[in-house]
Amino acid sequence: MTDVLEADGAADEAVADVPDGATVLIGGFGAAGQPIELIDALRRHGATDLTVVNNNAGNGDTGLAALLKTGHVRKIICSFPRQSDSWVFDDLYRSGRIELEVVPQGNLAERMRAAGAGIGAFFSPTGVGTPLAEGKEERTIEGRDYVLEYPIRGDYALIKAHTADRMGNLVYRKTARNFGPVMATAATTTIAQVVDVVETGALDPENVVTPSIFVDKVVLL
Amino acid sequence: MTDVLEADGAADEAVADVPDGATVLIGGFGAAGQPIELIDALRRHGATDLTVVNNNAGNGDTGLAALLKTGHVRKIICSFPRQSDSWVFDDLYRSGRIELEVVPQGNLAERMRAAGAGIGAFFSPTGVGTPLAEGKEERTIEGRDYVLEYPIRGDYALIKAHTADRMGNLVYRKTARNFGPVMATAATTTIAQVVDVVETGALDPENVVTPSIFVDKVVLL
Amino acid sequence: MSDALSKDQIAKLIADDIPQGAFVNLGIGQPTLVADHLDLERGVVLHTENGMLGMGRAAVGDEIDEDLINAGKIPVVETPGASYFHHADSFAMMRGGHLDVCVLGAFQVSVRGDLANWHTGAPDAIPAVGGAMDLAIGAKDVLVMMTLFAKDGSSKLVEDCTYPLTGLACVSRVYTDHGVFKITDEGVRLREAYGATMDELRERTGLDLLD
Amino acid sequence: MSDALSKDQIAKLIADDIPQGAFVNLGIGQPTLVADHLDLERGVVLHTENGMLGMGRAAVGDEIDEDLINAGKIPVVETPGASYFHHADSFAMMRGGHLDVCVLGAFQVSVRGDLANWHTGAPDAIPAVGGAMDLAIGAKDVLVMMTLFAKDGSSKLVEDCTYPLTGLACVSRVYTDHGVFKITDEGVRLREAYGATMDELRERTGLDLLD
Repeated sequence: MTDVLEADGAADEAVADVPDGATVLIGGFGAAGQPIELIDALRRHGATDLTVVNNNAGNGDTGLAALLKTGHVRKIICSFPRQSDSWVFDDLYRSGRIELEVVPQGNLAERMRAAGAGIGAFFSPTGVGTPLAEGKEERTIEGRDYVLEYPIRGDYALIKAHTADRMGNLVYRKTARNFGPVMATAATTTIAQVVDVVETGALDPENVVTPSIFVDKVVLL
Repeated sequence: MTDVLEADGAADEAVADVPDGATVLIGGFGAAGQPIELIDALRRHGATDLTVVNNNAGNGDTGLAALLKTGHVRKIICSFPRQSDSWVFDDLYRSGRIELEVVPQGNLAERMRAAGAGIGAFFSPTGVGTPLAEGKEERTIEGRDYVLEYPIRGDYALIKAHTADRMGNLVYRKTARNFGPVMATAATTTIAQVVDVVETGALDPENVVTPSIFVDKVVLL
Repeated sequence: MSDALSKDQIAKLIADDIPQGAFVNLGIGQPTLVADHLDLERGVVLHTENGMLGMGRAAVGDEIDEDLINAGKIPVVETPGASYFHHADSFAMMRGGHLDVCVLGAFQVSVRGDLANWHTGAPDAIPAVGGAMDLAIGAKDVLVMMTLFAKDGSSKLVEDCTYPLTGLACVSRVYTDHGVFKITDEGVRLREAYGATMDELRERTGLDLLD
Repeated sequence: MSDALSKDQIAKLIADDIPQGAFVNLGIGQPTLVADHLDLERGVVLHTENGMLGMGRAAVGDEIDEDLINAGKIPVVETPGASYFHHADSFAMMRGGHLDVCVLGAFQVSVRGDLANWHTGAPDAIPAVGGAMDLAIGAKDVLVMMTLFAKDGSSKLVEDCTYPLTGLACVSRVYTDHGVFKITDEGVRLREAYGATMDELRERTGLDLLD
């Protein structure tokens, strides 16, 4: 059953039970699909010792970067931390105050998909023969080389969708879809911020991207 | 580039190059999504020594059952061959004239998904400890047991969608969607029969289920 | 002593145990009776593994649409808030443990929750599994609905399954005409007996049932 | 002897080699120049790994929409027949070998088609890979667009990559300012030279280039 939170402070209410030590999947690719209000709420909430999974490691001084700056993130799992404006992360990393696991973007998506789909591990074609496969199990199958990758599960997923119905079905908008649908399947508790909530039945069942079963809380912002 | 075939005999033209020995993925679950005209065309085409992948093994005397009856199918990979009206398959099987690989339905779908997604093999939670896991590699990962499953690739996929645009983007209708989108990704050549073809641009990009990249031929019936 | 339960009474018992808002898959056959006792418009959401959440009741008359069927290939209707998805997504949903409850029939269930429901083991039977093995491992709670005794009088709740297995240690509760049984780490606990006493059930099943 | 090619000329050369109807991913940086020479309305279909087929040119003015960006996070427009999908589907599309062509930049390419384009190997560099490794193995043809020589004059087409690898034996052709090179089982074949002779290129690269 999905809770729809609409009152002032809904974002804070939604993340209030994130415990210290949680693994939090955070959607978005660039600004598109970034659940910035939920990230800000998580920062205010103050849970510590977090592991964060995102494609990047924060930009500028807001959103994920601001969360990192609190020092409450122990580890980040991402594909592309280093950017022109990732100075918050860069500083934490170079001074040894944050742990980094760099994962090829497709493995990152597929490892979360595996978590959501009950796959124990999978042989991936990506990364074979590279430094990112070091120490990993490799296998040749039908003449092609693969590396064994394991699921990435979240305790929470914070994602941004466009419209939800009151049951929690979600649709996205353009490339802001990115990691949202995958992360929603990979977390124990999925919280989606949206810009619109419609009555149940108002979304065409053919076009639902994330079925309500994957969504625990909807925050209307 | 997707060919849209609309003339009389389009179904026959679409399957004309299926060679003997091909593996053909055939969509449908019950009557829903069954590409019956393409199956009939494949039967008329007469390619032999086929391996067919479908959820079932034919019903009554039409469609897949009629194809099996030609004796041109060497092997069938499916999850549920035995049904009240699967007498064509039953007879072939009991008289040793067709090979059967029974695969749990979720492994069937996931193995085709793996083929389409470039996954070399995956550890599945389904079937562990059962006769269908015999002889397969097993592994315990984080306390749970899994069995290693390999991709199922098709040379051809014959599927039924509802509407295509002229580029080959597809949308389906209700539970007739079933195996179509997965099979489209898993075959070298995907042929989709549809009941409607619209101009490119007429399908909402948010709602495309099978992007045109996976579709080689569209047959309007 | 109460009477043994009818199929419909068992179905009602199961429905009463399913919480509001749960996502549920009802296996083909007897488990579909459970739907008659669920609120499918505002309460429980039914999943059908051929690619739908929000499945409604069986379709009648003009509602029948060959593109809208359930896993048993019966025409059904859709409820508000439904969604469609393809087979790989549908089974990923199951296998990933997102369903709250799955209700299945069974030939046998073992005291450790092993399930046998796909194959009689008859040497001339054509094997056919469908989604049985995915359902067996694919819900937080796997409930079995069956008669407690086979036609020959033997118990279908057993020490070890003799039929080919569908899944290992996957069943959490067994609902039968003669009682509801919880599979626990300590053993099988009888929640309630119908048409028989605890001692009679111990004797007829041959199991050390816990109180 | 013709002049060495400008970046734009290299991009044009690549575009001319991409067949009508091809599904293509252009990597971040120089490869995006290739788009200027492609017919994106009716011919080639661009994939962007953040979840779109049918990507158009860069958006300008009112077209700019923060929800519609490419893998380089540049606002773009959509072309008729576009479709959106999530990251796992997008990378499955790549990794499954469905793209016809991918064009990437490179630090180095080896004579066997090994690619190094994600990491300089500098000990203090923060590693960041993005989709580079998925793209390297994710198209039927992986084309590299680069200058043939580094700023220090060393060849970027090498016997063995000294930079950390992105993918093994994945590159099929290398387009540079001084020539187009085909990676074949027999060795590297020079298709055409620009601003240098074959012998000069052999000498400056130190490679046994085939004619």
